[in-house]
Amino acid sequence: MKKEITYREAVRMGIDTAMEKDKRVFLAGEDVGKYGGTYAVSMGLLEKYGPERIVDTPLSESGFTGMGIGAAMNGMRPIVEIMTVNFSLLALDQIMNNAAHLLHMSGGQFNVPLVIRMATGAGKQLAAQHSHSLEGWYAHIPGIKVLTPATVQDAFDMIHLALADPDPVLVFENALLYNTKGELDTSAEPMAIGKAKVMREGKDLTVFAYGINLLKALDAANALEKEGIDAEVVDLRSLRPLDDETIMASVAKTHRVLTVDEGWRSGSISAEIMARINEQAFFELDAPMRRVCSEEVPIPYPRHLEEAAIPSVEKVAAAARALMEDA
Amino acid sequence: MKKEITYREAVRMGIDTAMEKDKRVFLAGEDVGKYGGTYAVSMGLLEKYGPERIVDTPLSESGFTGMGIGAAMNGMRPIVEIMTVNFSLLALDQIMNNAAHLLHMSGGQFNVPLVIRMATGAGKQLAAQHSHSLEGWYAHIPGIKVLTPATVQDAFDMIHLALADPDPVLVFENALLYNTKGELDTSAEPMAIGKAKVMREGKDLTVFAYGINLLKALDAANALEKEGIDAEVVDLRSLRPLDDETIMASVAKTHRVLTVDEGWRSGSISAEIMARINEQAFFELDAPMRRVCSEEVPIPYPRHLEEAAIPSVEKVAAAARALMEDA
Amino acid sequence: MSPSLKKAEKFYRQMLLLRRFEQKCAELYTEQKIRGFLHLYIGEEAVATGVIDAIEDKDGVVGTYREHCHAILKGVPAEKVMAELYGKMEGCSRGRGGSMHLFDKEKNFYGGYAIVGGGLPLAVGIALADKRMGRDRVTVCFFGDGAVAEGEFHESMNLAQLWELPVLFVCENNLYGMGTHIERAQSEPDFIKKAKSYAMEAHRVDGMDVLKVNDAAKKAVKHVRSGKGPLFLECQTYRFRAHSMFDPELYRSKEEVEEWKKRGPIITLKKYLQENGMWEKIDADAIEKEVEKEIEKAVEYAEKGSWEPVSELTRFVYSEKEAK
Amino acid sequence: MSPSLKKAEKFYRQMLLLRRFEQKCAELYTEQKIRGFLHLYIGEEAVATGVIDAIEDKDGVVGTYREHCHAILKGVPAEKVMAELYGKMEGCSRGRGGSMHLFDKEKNFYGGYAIVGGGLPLAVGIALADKRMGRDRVTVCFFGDGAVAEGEFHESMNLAQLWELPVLFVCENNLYGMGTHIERAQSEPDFIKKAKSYAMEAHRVDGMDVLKVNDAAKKAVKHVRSGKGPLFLECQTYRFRAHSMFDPELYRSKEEVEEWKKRGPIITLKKYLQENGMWEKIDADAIEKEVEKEIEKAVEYAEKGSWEPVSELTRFVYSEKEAK
Ligand SMILES: Cc1ncc(C[n+]2csc(CCOP(=O)(O)OP(=O)(O)O)c2C)c(N)n1
Ligand SMILES: Cc1ncc(C[n+]2csc(CCOP(=O)(O)OP(=O)(O)O)c2C)c(N)n1
Ligand SMILES: [Mg+2]
Ligand SMILES: [Mg+2]
Repeated sequence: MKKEITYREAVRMGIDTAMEKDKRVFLAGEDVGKYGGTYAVSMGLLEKYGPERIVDTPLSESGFTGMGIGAAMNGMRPIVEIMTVNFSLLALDQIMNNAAHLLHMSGGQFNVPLVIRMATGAGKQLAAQHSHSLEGWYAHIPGIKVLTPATVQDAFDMIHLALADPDPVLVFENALLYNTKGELDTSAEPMAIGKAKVMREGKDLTVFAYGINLLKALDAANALEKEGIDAEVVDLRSLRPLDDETIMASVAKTHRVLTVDEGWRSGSISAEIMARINEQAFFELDAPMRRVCSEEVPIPYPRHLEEAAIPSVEKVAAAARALMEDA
Repeated sequence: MKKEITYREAVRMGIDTAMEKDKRVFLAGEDVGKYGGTYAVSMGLLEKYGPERIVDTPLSESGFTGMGIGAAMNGMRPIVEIMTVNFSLLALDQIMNNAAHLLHMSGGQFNVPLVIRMATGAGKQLAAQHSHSLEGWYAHIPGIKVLTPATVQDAFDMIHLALADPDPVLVFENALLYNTKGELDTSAEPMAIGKAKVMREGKDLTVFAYGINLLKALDAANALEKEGIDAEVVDLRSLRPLDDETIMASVAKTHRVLTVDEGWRSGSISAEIMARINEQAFFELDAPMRRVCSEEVPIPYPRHLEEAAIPSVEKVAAAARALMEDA
Repeated sequence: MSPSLKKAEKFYRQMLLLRRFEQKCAELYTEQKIRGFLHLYIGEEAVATGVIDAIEDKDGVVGTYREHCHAILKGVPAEKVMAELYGKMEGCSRGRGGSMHLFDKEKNFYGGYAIVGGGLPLAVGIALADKRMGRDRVTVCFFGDGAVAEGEFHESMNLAQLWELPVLFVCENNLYGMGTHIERAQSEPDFIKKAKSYAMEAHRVDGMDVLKVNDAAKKAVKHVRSGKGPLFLECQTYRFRAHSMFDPELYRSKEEVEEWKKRGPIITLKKYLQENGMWEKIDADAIEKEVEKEIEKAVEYAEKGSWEPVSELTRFVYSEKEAK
Repeated sequence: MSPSLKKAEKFYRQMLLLRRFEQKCAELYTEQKIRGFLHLYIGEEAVATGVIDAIEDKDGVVGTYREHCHAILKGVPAEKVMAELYGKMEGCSRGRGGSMHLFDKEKNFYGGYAIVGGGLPLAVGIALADKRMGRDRVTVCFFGDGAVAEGEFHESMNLAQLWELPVLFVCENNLYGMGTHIERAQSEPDFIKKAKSYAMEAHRVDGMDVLKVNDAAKKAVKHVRSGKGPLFLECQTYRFRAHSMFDPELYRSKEEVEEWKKRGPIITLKKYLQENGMWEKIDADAIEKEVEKEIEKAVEYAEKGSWEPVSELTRFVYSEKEAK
């Protein structure tokens, strides 16, 4: 039941096993079929399931996302792949005004069991228009859920969690994670949507992170350990809902908070986490909370500038050190 | 030079005087011409300037917003009216990926002197798809500026400030403000973009607000005064950039913070303000900061539910009272 | 053509009901019983009446914000529509949607959508589900001439035809998108050409004549139901009232409106019935009275309805039950 | 047709330069000198070459992410393009844009845009400004067959024709949007029909033959420049390489690619020159050498270029100067 595979394989297995189990599930998006998926996630699935269930779409983000909403309203379980989050802005009206609002504004009649997957994040030198990290921004929208698998296990589990959910779920797969490896246990009970996970216990400070930045935070924690700083690292896993309970428990333990995410600093999910801790655990804090986010710039192409623009292990470690110095 | 007019008239005068002064300025949007503007803002301007400068567009938000960007790149000073923020999601790709990023990703070559105006906010019983308050969300995007005129003076001034700015400026006009009245002094030097304004001095707590909620905050402050609570009220005016200096100065004075905005609570601009105060003035705080935002629901149609969903004078006052009780 | 007396009478009754219902709505709006935006369909009734008669209960309808009549024709009780306009919990959307967001899952009324063009992709998806699940169902998607300029129109037309889905696109061409005349919004106002550019079967019909609309719709539905793919039906019509209740109507002349009113759908049907010796067989007075009564009942129902408790505000942001 | 020897030689030289330039890019990509996405135009050179020859320096060009050749043809020095691909500060976008975002204001090259369809509305606006300001300028907007499915195509075509703006829309129809063949993306793959549905003048040309493209482009530009409104020009072409540098090319056969290569733009021009007794008058070896040298120079320039200091990362998020 346990095996070491890549994140990419885990997502594919998640989709594959879900499609085997449930005839209502289909995958639709640009180049998911014949091309095998831009990130090769769906490679081989067209051959297995045919073009009615692995649906190549034209470049029409708004159209095929709305199509997914309609199909979900009418009894199917679509997985819509928006190739990357950068193109999802074209579908945002459908996501916010329809997918997210339909259940409430229809007085509880039409739920939308739709899964939308997108690759997200910078780090591949793709420049300004192809390097967005907007998952924290999407987490502002009531009516949807926002998942951010960071591990192979979650990459697999979250497809199933999302499909089992009666409401629209957005799954953000950081493109740099596809080649990472980890152990998958397909018989493990998946950890529910909305639960954060303490990935590393520590007592001096807590680092909250998700997706690719979880790995950076863990690396930073290892480096800090050598300096005698014992960091707790929490994988948020879900940005909407956020797991206040786990967050506050960790704050109550370490009394110092560092949040890490790749959104632009102003108004990224870090601000929301800080606001909640201020509200729910203010008197637990020994020092101002700190955040490591992206610089407020369109992400530039050259490696050194891209690295300077987004969070890094060094930046996380430096912020943690500074946090420990704060009064 | 001074006269009492409505906010609607102030916006119109702002556009009118700017068009008189500068031939490069034009107004484009749905029904800005023959119809006179959905909110009657541009009434009469078509007759004065003709269809080449008061441009009725088809329903094509992405198309005509992008058109405005192109025209701005090529020497004009377009004012694009997106009828309401609710429809702006259809133009968001153009706003983020082009308007906001062009200058940086072209290495400083192409600035985009574009003004985008939109009506925003709930309160008119227009239900889920027509009641968004997304200006705080837009403030996440580097490369644009976000203005939120609350007064007649700002309604006029900000048109000119925005047009004088070399970069894209989004101006959010709360639809409930159009009928409000106030004094306009056309000879006054406008207060620069990025400056917040203390609208009411107080010593017990600070309420940060903007747009329609500034009026609610001022009303709440008047009510609180009778109870012996002396609230300072700050009009943020600009959500990007935020005026950290004025914000922190007020915090240093009152030591208690209440933020008010109509965005959905999680991830609205209030979170960012709280995050910054945490970072820059943590030790000034006598109590956890509080926020009054919209409930995390699509805004429902009935009056009583809509009122329950968005900030109100009573909610602001109640939060202020609670804030004064906090240890 | 040549409808049975029964069908003719049905149309007359329906259109009268719709007309009186919306006249009442306008009244209630000035009384502030109805709030928010209110977009009346007055003048265009022949379109929805003729089209929805051509489909079955099991078929689906996707509407716009101008959808009171479509909802009623699709079987949503007038009283539930009225209660919705009041914002009462007994309304077809629990009072939360109001005029622009009528829904009734049981009646396969998939909703009123207020973002212009926003309903089209949904109709594509609903039809895709039907096709994939092997259900014998047609989805009818209504939208205006203004929506044709939106990108979502383009994307949806292409997807529907590409995948040969059972959608009937009904364009209610009333010549205006708010105050903008089609000639100032469309470089090519001939919509049939547009539909053909997606290789889609397309027809145009006089949308003021319910019998003609019904005829065209029956053929269209037959085409769609037979698996031949989608069809685009343009109904040429006219709105007699303002775009919504706030509208100074500066963009068109009174004469133009009066000219169109002469060919109003109810007048047109009546004239047909008279010319074909059917009018005397219909008890118009009785119908008028029945309609009045139904509307009274609807208003009464709405008046008696209850307000959703504020404590329920956050219900249904997410589902209360697990997915099946 | 029947180009002057000078023009023929120019085209040959240009296309060879573009070909060798991009072959070098591919090499440099494997050496990791160039990173990110790299979309090569190899096979399609006749399109940009023929079109851009037909416009003047003052005219504008809007490109996609596959725009190296368009930039060079518009006058952006090859060395500045290469430096940009390296990410060096001497690049035409200061190194920040890379392959997908070449810009050169001086050359009226309005940029490479990586959101498919995203450049079209900009071209509309650029052209609108020219018309309103009374400037005698044409804007050429390049985009692929895949972009035609996007809503922004639809909206932009309508706006441009509605307002009769001086835009030349050049569709580089290379049959594929990434791995999706036009037949699986378009319910109506005949794009001329689409353009006509906006009442737009439209022509189709063999995009593998630079002379034919140039002829068609000259006529098109004349039309646009004369104030007759926009024009849609479809160039039928083919990409010889992968969509980008990551692409297993599972979606087409080697045979198909080989078939098209036989009509490659350089081969086609050479054959024409040979058949018309012009080939011997061209010193092909010398051209090859000059081209090699230019590319060497470009690489050298890029190699020698400097990295923008990290301290400048936040420059130009906003303008440094006030507006004029
Ligand atoms: C995307 C979007 N843009 C603008 C509006 C504002 N608006 C509401 S109805 C309308 C006109 C629509 O015209 P049409 O599609 O012809 O329908 P009609 O009202 O004539 O029935 C406009 C501009 C909107 N609701 N959605
Ligand atoms: C809006 C958007 N969706 C998807 C993509 C990913 N993508 C990049 S190029 C491309 C294919 C575009 O095809 P086409 O327009 O024919 O241009 P070509 O690459 O063939 O030159 C796709 C799907 C994108 N960049 N933008
Ligand atoms: Mg209309
Ligand atoms: Mg292509």
